[in-house]
Amino acid sequence: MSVHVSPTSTYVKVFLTLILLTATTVWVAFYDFGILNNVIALGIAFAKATVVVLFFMHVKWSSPLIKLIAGAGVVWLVILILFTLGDYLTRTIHYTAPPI
Amino acid sequence: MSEATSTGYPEENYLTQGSTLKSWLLTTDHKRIGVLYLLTISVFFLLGGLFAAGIRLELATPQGDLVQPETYNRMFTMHGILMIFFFLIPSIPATLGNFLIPLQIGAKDVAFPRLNLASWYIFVIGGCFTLWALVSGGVDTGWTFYTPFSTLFSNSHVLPAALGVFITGFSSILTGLNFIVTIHRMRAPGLTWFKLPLFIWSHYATSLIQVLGTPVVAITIVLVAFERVFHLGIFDPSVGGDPVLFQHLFWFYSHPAVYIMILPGMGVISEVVATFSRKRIFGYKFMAFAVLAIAVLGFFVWGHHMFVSTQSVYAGTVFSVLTMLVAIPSAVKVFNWTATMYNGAVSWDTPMLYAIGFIGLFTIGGLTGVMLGTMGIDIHVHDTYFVVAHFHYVMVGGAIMAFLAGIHYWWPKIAGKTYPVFWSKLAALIVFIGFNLTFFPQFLLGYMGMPRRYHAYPEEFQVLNVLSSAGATVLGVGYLLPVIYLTYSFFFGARCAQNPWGAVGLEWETTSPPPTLNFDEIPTVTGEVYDYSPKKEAQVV
Amino acid sequence: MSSSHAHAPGLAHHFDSYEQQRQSASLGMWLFVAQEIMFFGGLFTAYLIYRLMNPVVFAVASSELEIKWGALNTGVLILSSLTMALAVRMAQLGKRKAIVGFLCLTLLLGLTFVGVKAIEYTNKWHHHLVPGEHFSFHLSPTEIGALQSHGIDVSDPAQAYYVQSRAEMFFSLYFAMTGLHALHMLIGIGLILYILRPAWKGRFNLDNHNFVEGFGLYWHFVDIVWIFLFPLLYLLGRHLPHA
Amino acid sequence: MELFKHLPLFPESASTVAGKVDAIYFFGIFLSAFFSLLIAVLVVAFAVKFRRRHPDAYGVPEKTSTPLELTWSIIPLLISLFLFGWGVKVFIEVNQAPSNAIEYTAVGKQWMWKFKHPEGNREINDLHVPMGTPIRMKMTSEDVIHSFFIPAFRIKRDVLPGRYSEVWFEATKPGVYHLFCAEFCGAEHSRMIGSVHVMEPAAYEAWLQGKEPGQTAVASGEELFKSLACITCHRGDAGSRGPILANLDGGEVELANGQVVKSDDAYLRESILNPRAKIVKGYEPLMPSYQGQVTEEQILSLIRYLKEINQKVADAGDATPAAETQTAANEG
Ligand code: HEA
Ligand code: HEA
Ligand code: HEC
Ligand code: CUA
Ligand SMILES: [Cu+2]
Repeated sequence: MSVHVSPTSTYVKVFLTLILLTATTVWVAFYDFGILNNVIALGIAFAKATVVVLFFMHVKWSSPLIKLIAGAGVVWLVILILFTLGDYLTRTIHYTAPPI
Repeated sequence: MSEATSTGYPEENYLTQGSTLKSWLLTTDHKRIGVLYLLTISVFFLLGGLFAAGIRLELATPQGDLVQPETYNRMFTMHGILMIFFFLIPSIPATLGNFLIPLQIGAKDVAFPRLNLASWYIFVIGGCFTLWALVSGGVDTGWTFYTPFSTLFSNSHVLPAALGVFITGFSSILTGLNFIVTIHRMRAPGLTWFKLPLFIWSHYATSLIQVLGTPVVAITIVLVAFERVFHLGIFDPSVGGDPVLFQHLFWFYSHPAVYIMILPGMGVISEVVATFSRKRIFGYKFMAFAVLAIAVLGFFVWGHHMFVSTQSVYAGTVFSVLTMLVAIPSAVKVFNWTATMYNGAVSWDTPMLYAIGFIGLFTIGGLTGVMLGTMGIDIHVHDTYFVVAHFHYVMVGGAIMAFLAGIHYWWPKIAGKTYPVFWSKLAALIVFIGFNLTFFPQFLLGYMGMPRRYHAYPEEFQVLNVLSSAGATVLGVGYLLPVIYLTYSFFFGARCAQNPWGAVGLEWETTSPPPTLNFDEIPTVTGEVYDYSPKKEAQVV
Repeated sequence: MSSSHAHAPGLAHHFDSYEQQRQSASLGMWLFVAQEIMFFGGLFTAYLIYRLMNPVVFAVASSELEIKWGALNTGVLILSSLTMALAVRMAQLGKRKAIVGFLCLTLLLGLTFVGVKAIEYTNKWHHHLVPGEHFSFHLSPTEIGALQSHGIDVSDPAQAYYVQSRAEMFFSLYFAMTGLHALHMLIGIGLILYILRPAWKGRFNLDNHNFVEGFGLYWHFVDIVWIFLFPLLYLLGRHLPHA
Repeated sequence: MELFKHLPLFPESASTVAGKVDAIYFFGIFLSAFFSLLIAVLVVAFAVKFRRRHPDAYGVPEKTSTPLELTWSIIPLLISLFLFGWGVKVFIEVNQAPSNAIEYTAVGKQWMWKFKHPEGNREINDLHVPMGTPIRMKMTSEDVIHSFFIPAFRIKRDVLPGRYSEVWFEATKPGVYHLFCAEFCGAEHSRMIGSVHVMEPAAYEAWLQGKEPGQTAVASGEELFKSLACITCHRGDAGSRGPILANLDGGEVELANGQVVKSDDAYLRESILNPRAKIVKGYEPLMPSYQGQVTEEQILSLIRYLKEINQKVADAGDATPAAETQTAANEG
């Protein structure tokens, strides 16, 4: 039976990292970085999610198949978002509510 | 293999393990669950077919004088919902897939038998919601539930119908999940990926779509329901919502869903063509990768339903070119089936007749799909009968033909009985003729400009509509025949041999019908897949 | 069928070994998680598109949410993920009492989260921020100023309507997304209650702790959803009223 | 290809883009026919030629041929990419209005089309346009999604609430053509049909200047009854959404609240301008108000006409049976 058991200290470290990242994201939200605002907020969220997936959810030690499935979920969501966004970003007739 | 089983009908099999209602309703045996599904989807098919009969009856005359327009709209909506969500999507996977996947990979059951039963119950509950919508007066949004009609304007019973679709969605998701795990984890020793029958490959691809696509339509439908009930403003144009966003979310699932409907059929056809040509499928690996390619590429083309929806032209262009790409693996499949028959030993048994019908009709349906994917053509034929003809060619001419091929092929395995050869061949012929008579005229109607979902139409369209209605009657008879003779066969048919077709594949290594745990002893696989050759009779030890 | 496993406790009849059973369970659970990603994914897509179309109003509307509650709940959930991870660890080690202890902690944290969420919802209700007939979005002078600096003049009735309606859409999405998330939390809480008994009875041992492990995946996933909801709903555009 | 166009199974081509759409369609049909026949012939031929003649016969095992697989992947790929490119070209041509196009507006609503000419004339369901002039239709919807579809022109575009969409055409042949609503929009979707009247430019001018003079009140009332789309709901048969307009010349009308009122000019006027004031028994308050859309003169013509058809129905003697079916249908 090959189950990887992480030491408690790993989990605590992960926990502290997550709290730290949360504090950071709240803190930077009050500053204006222009178009980078969204990038920073989502970047930190992705970092947090990755940490949870790798350590709390043990993907770091899981089989390639599990990694693939976890990745597929994310990739498919990206397909959905990107292609839908592609429509909105390239529309030539603009979204206007005409007075009726 | 134990000797006793090869002589024929075993006295102890999954059918004889209890005959009480309870033994069926609480079973976790994948074979029994497959049979339960077969019964339920047949009911939904007949119901959906009844609505089709209503549609065709109304359209026999141009005036729209048989029923009120509201009634007509409810008829085609219920027809679409029942046929898509409650018949065709579960048809092959939940019946034949459930029955055969564990058998074909040499397992005792699917990975999660109780989840499997739960999926059936979820399906039935979803069906009940839809029936509730039906008896309380029906829905009139079309199966596509387009907003804002469905959220703000329709005064029909959208809520139960939406919940019905939402709930069934989870049955589909869980079935797909179960199959993927089963195929990964439960294969018999020695059964490597490239020894799997194509039926398994196509179910694997289908399951991926079910797991990754269905949740999106589920949440979208819930939003529609909430917008109706709690006045959430998400697609409502008056708060800035965009109905086109609904269409994106809907088709993100519903285009891949058409591959949920056809891929299992392709799997069946591969088995049938191989068995009845007594030949290994030509280009096996290409066939295996083709189903995966269809499943994956199928997620990139949904915008081809929205060319004239005010979607951006650039997005439309990208979706159009990707649509062309998804046609290629389908082409590969069609050519490989044809090549398999070349130099084969082709028998004309009933399943093969259906399979031949499938190849021809699917090709027509698929090619007209490619035409629809061409933006310059779609601008004229979108939402006309050309589209109706296209999708009935792929769904009825394709998927249902495959389903019937599969049922006739594995019937001896499921029931352990034979069915009348003459009647079954006659039915295949009637279905083929009736089908073409019903739906070919619709291509012409579509290009002439007859819009779909029309309860009344200008008089110049009548001749073709009458032809179509006449064809539908023939088709109805064609479908009724198998229902009758298969029911008869199940109870009164003669017992058949364990492997009446001389087919290879693990499912034929056990008795017909199989015992509850499928195999007396889990087989170990050493030979190749589809190893048809006179010398090696049995490659499975 | 290898008869040696015939009486193995907790091993289902159709599996050959605990290992096969465990791997099936974990693959199944991961597929379920992938399914959940897409389930929430539809909502996230809608949110992103609408946010992109109405960035200013969404930013102003989001400043109605109280960061303190959002941040607190983020902390609570992360902590609950820690306790959940430790519960799974104890299951892997087969420590019965520790499993139960950590599960109880997780349960408490989950309840805290839901409680805070309830407070927030009540506040929204009192501020008429629940979409529907009673919805009305009151703008503070700073918010009016922020809108003005982006060219939206609320003294024009048409533009005022624009702001009201887009704000209503923001709150529709807010309730849909947090509501679905809260529903997942409630289901999670229910599941903890459901497994506490078998955990106490020592059903989860070295060979068989799939349920705890699978449930852990679910709990962490729900945590991840919140990790995205928090910045998207509460934080983005926070700088605006100050600009 | 000319040959096909004369078949009765083919739609009229009456716009500059129709030929382009037809051309690519014919190519698509040719392609589909070619491959379908190819596959059908091969499958049937193989089934016959390699028919199993002996119960124990086996097929000849063959190796996979990668070159063959590539051939039948790449050829369809090239063909379909060609089709794609052509399709995009046609699509853009059909969508991109020339810069000199004249702007008309169309508003879709359940279940009628309302048009406005650049000169300010308004029409319902009928659209008069001059031949040889590119026309850009700016469209929006008051309620749900509709779709503006003129088969003879080979154009189609969805019409959405809360936003504008556009379509353009240049008619090439005088005549009357169908205008369909192609997106499902509710009960009367199939009756949201209009007519496009393509006129020679001179005739169009004349039409714009004013309707032909010397029409009787009843005749212009009849024309209005059609052009204002009254006819879509008051078709005079059991299936209509609105009541059969019979017995209106001084007869009695039973209202939904049980009241019985006398049908006179005032009642009829109110029915047109403020239909919700008195709802006829057995009907939904569906009728839109025509306030502001009809002049007083037109109302008079309409009333004259309504009284007239009342006469006709009574004379034909089928008023009563029709009315009975009507009630039967409503109770059922
Ligand atoms: C089983 C179901 C099924 C299947 C398999 C398909 C398969 C395909 N469909 Fe279809 N489709 C539907 C069901 C299905 N469809 C439904 C239900 C709708 C309507 C929904 C609604 O609006 O209600 C629809 C609508 C629809 C549209 C939208 C039309 C419109 O509303 O305007 C389009 C547009 O691109 C399209 C395209 C295609 C294509 C390109 C394929 C391809 O996958 C086909 C590939 C197959 C082949 C190409 C044939 C084999 C190939 C050869 C023999 C080789 C030669 C090939 C070439 C030279 C290219 N389909
Ligand atoms: C699996 C999918 C499936 C199947 C099998 C069918 C089967 C049939 N469909 Fe349908 N169809 C759809 C999926 C399907 N359809 C969808 C998704 C739509 C779009 C809905 C929408 O717009 O929202 C549609 C729409 C649709 C329309 C267009 C309606 C409109 O736009 O106004 C028409 C019109 O002819 C039609 C006809 C038929 C016919 C004649 C059959 C026949 O094949 C049915 C034959 C079966 C039977 C008749 C029942 C069995 C026999 C008996 C019970 C015997 C007694 C009956 C007789 C003797 C007549 N279908
Ligand atoms: C959308 C459908 C619709 C349209 C368009 C419509 N009507 Fe009606 N009409 C109704 C309905 C439904 C009723 C019955 C309910 C009511 O009294 O309002 C009605 C009632 C009437 C009545 C009263 C009939 C009676 O028996 O007392 C008159 C008169 C009438 N309409 C005239 C017209 C005229 C004239 C037009 C066009 C200018 C028109 N309608 C357009 C739906 C419509
Ligand atoms: Cu308007 Cu259909
Ligand atoms: Cu599609």
